Amino acid sequence: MAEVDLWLLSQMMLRSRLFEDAVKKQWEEGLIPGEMHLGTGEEAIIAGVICELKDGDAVALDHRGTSAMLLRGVNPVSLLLEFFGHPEGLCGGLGGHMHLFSKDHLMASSGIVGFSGPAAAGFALAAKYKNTDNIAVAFFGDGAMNQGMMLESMNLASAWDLPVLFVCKDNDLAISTISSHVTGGNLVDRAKGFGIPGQRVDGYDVKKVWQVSSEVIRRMRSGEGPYFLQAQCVHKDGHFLGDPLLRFHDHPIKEFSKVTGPLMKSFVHPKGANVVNRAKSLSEVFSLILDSRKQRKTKKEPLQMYSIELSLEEYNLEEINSIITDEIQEAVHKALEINRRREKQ
Amino acid sequence: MAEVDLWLLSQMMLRSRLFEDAVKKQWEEGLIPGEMHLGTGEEAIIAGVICELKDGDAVALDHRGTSAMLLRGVNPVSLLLEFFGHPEGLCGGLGGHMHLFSKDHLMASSGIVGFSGPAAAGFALAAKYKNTDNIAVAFFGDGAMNQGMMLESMNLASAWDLPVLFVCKDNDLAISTISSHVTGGNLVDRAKGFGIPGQRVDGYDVKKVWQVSSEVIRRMRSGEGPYFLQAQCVHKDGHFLGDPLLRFHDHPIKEFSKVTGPLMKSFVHPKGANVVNRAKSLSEVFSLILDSRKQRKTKKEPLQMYSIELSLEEYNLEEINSIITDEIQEAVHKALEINRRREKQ
Amino acid sequence: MKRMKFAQAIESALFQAMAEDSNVFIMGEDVHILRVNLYARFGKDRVRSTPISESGFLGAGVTAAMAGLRPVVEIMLIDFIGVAMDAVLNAAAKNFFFSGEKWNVPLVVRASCGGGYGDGGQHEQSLWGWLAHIPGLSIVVPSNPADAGGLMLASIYHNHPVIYLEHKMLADYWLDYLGIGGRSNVSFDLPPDGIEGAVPDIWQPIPLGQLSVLREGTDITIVGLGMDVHRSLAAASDLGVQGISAEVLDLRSVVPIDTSGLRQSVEKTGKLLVVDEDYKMFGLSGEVCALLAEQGLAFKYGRVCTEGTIPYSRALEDEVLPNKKRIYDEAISLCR
Amino acid sequence: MKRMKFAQAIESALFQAMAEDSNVFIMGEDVHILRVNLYARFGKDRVRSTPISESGFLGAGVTAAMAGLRPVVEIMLIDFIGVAMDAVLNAAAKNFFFSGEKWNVPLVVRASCGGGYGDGGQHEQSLWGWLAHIPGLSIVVPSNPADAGGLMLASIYHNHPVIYLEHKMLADYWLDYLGIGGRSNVSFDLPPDGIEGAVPDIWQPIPLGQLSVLREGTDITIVGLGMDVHRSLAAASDLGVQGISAEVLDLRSVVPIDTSGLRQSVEKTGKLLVVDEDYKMFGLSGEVCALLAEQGLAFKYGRVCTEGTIPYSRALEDEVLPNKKRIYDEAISLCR
Ligand SMILES: Cc1ncc(C[n+]2csc(CCOP(=O)(O)OP(=O)(O)O)c2C)c(N)n1
Ligand SMILES: Cc1ncc(C[n+]2csc(CCOP(=O)(O)OP(=O)(O)O)c2C)c(N)n1
Ligand SMILES: [Mg+2]
Ligand SMILES: [Mg+2]
Repeated sequence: MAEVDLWLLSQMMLRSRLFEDAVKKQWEEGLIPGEMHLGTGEEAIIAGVICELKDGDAVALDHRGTSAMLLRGVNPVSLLLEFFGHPEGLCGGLGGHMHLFSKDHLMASSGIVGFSGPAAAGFALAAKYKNTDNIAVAFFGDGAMNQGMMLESMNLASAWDLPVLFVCKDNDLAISTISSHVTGGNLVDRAKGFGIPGQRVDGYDVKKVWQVSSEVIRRMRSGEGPYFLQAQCVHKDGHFLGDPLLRFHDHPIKEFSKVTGPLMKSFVHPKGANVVNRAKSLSEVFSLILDSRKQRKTKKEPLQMYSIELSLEEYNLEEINSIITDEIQEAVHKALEINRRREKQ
Repeated sequence: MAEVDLWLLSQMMLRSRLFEDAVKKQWEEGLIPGEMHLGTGEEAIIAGVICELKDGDAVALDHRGTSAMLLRGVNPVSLLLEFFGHPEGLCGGLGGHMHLFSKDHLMASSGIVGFSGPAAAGFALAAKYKNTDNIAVAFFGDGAMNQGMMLESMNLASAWDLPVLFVCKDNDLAISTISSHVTGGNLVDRAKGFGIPGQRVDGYDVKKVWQVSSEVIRRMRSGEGPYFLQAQCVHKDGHFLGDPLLRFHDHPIKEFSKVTGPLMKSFVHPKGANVVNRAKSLSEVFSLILDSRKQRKTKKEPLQMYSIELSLEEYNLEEINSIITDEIQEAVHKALEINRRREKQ
Repeated sequence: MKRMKFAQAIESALFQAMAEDSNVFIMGEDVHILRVNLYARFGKDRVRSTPISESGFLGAGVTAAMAGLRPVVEIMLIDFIGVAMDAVLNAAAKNFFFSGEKWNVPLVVRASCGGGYGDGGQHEQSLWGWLAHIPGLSIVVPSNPADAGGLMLASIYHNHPVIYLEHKMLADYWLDYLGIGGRSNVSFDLPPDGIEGAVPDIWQPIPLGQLSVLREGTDITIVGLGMDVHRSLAAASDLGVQGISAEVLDLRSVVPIDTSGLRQSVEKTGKLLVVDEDYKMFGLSGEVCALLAEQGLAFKYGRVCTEGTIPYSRALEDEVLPNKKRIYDEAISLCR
Repeated sequence: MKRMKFAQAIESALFQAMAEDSNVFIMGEDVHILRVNLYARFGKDRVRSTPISESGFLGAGVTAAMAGLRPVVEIMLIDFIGVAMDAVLNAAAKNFFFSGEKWNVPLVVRASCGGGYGDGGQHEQSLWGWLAHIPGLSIVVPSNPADAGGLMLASIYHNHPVIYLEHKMLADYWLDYLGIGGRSNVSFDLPPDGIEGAVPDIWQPIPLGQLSVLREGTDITIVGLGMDVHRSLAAASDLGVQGISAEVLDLRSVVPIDTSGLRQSVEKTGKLLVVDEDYKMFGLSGEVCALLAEQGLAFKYGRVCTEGTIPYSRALEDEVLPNKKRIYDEAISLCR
């Protein structure tokens, strides 16, 4: 068995984090339109899996694909330009951040929850059809596990022995819905119900994610069928940037005052459910808002987990960090530069 | 626990069989257009479940709904007239045999494989919303277990504790596809993966089907969530009347001569897969055709299983049979009579 | 009369209907937050949050409606209807017919629609003319708060399936969630009469299938719905400066479609310009032309619609969606 | 030149394409039986039977195509596309665009369509005009064996998604399976030139988007595709008896649509009658009218289409689908 390369994995995670932080900044500046779903908090999962891929492997993504794109080798400048909607962006400004495509990397996205399942199955089918040892990865969230096409694709992959690694990045949250409240059974059993072996793994721990991935990917390359990975994580920046739940924490007075008026009026209105039921509803909403903060405050930080271990080694952690920081900064500058030129025209 | 009423169940099965045999006759006469999927062979499953339903319970059906409609109390004349496309038919001749609806019985069909899952979930949701102890049954086949909306509805029923009895009538065949060849895992585990308890039951054995159903339906009425039943069966008349697979047995020379020419030409054509692969394909097709016959020749006959037991009892089996036979014949005559009147006009 | 925001009007009509009829309930993803005021008042059985299983819960909505309830099923963005299309195409739209026209399906499908804020091609579609092709559905697209509330009430009490679309540029919370995200440096040019307006004290249903004349004119008829009527009104006022008197019609529902109202206007003006944020071909814009042509009416015809898949780039998007300039130009060319 | 049945021609073109290009493969339910000859020749990797998971395998077809294969994905009846609509609407049709127009999706979706044999409203739809609304798709509907083969070949080698519809009244095996069931006492009135005809020895692709003139005429243009052209030809010959010279056009593809061919004919006749087995409103029949009207052409317009959900009753069905009599009557009234 191969040795884990914690240095590489840590660098990958850091690149992803720094890049997404930069994206966030540009979004906050108003340079990026629409929604922006960051993967900050799930870097260990992305890095641990992507690290094991080789040429010809395919990756299917959902609405939260930036990190995987970057770590698989897509140029950060072209990603940023895409987010700006620039013609020189990865997809000529036609796709945008939920619809990232790179033919060279066999990477395809969909903003429709669940599509990464069938998409990965199709990539894997092609790999098998061509008799290669390539595999396909599907990244998706806990919420996608209730979408029919995802479930169908699991059955397909199982019945046809397709080399698909199904990676469920489980933050137990789909926008503002706690997934475990609307999901029957548990997810590893669910995969087993389709004949797919799987396991839970600590998605904060890049070493563990890598260990499982490298092992199952190796087996898939030699002909084994699909595997299911359920990796816990949080999304530090909420569902998307500007997540209304998180805004309550950032600007509590402003945000609460917007809603409390109508809410309280509803609550005390003579017609409606009985008071106990109403109180239940209200308390659920408030606890959801309060809990959402935990995403940010969580002590589990994938980027920190192995920092002590790493700092004991011969490499200079700080030096490497600063190299990556520079690289990202340079990409941002370049993208901004190119973008500015267009705006001048 | 209630005692099984084998007399009642046997009568139900017999009514269903005789009625569907009559339908078959009319179809063969050319009076019924389009496809016709009979439930001959699965009477024990339908009777064993339907028998436990009461007013306000709902039933969602697929393309094979005749038997359930009849046994739940829909008038056989109005069913036949519907199959004739007559304005006085159950659905005014607008629906037809794959789209049978009876508001009075809360029964709805769909010819789209898998829809009986969501349909039953909706009925059950309404029952729960109205605080009744009513339940909903979904009848469907093994093939439907791979359709996304069926799987989604299982999750919904589980997460919301809906009183849905999912009844999978498993003949291991979807038209001409052997379901177990395209299905990962096993079906009871699959249901468990959605948090739904379930079991396999011998679908030829009406007593066993009834026992399980009556027990789980009782529990559902007192607030328990969904249950999954996988009941084996065959379809004695094939997928639909005129099933091409079965036709090979009925008119072997005519049917085989139609296909063998092109088939053999394909088989020996210079371009294509290698010979081993071709031979594999051919042998699979032929064994499928040969096996299809087993449906008819199976020794397991739900209607016969308890005949000895029943013949020992005080009732006169033959007398009851002849009463049912008369009833069905009368219905057929009446429907034909009404239909003829229209044709004269 | 009071004033309300667009989405507030919808909520208020829902308030009224849910208080009046205990069979009315809401089901969809995140409705405990999206409809938090209704959730606080009516509790979670009547404002039911779902998993991301649109074909499951929309299918369930069809039979729940058949069992006597009046579900308002939410599909967050109409773009997502693809995963649940079978329930629309083969169940909701057909079950009444299949039952021999005996069994009603009083279902409302509520969804947001439309673009102009930079989410790209899978999140900004309109699709109303597409859905309208399926016999058995009504399709409602309000353009202002008063219509939004009155049409919602009518949709809920309609005995057949209605697809009710709220445009994301009119509904403040949608635009805030998806386009603005609480940023103060992102803003949009929004139609004041669309996003806020006078509403009745008690909601009355507005019958489906009646267009409203937003601006009278004699030279050309411009027709659309949702955001398009505001784009059209803006163009009409510019046309006025050029001495062209444009009549602007708000269809309010795609199905039923008010053919006689259309005819009345086009008979007068002799020119028809359809503005349609849905895709151009095989949809609403063609149908409006055909409805009048098959009555033997002769008129000049043009259309300004969404041209192909919607690009993510804000600049490209604004060109591809109908806009004031394209409407103005097309009207000028028809009036030449 | 040899003669072939309609479905045989499709199979023969598939034979040729699969032999020419090892990336071409078939995937769908029961294809080991439905395509048994191809299965016997090419084996189960290239003729792959699926579970009843249309959204799964059609979605997989999209990315398999992006990975360099040329899948022909079968949806048994086009009515079933509802369950897989997202893969069509939001992936197949859009991925090329989303990729910055860099990544092709050479996918064929093959399905049977159409009615007239008594299966009822969920199994006899046509839906071509509905699918045509989605930008990014081509929609092909052949009416005879030569076109069926040539268009199949063109569809397979097209670099973007094509929906290929074979009418069940033209394809013998479908009609036998679904409508006849081997009975000798059930028969249908079938168009001889549709169900069988001369075909080339080696298939050549027929470019998408070129209509063919099936009958020349000067008084009225009748246009349709699939079974409708045969219904129209029958009506045209009756019209001829009345001294009305009808030109009959076969569109062959709904998208791309041959606007200039249409224009040429309608400029000559001044009268346009669209015959469309798909639903009447918001579809093909309206679009054809609009395409010509927006070019400033003046003409009389009528249409004969499927009126609402298709009833099961054979008698009612024959009234609701386009038929010779309705076409004839409408043509007469346009020519008055
Ligand atoms: C079919 C569909 N339904 C709803 C949505 C809206 N939506 C976008 S992201 C999301 C939540 C997804 O949750 P999950 O899969 O857990 O991913 P996460 O956002 O947590 O990474 C929803 C409901 C969608 N894009 N597609
Ligand atoms: C979504 C969909 N796909 C395909 C079909 C065509 N079809 C009709 S019945 C059937 C097989 C169903 O198998 P199963 O669910 O096992 O039921 P059975 O016929 O064996 O009772 C198929 C594929 C359909 N009606 N709907
Ligand atoms: Mg999640
Ligand atoms: Mg079966």
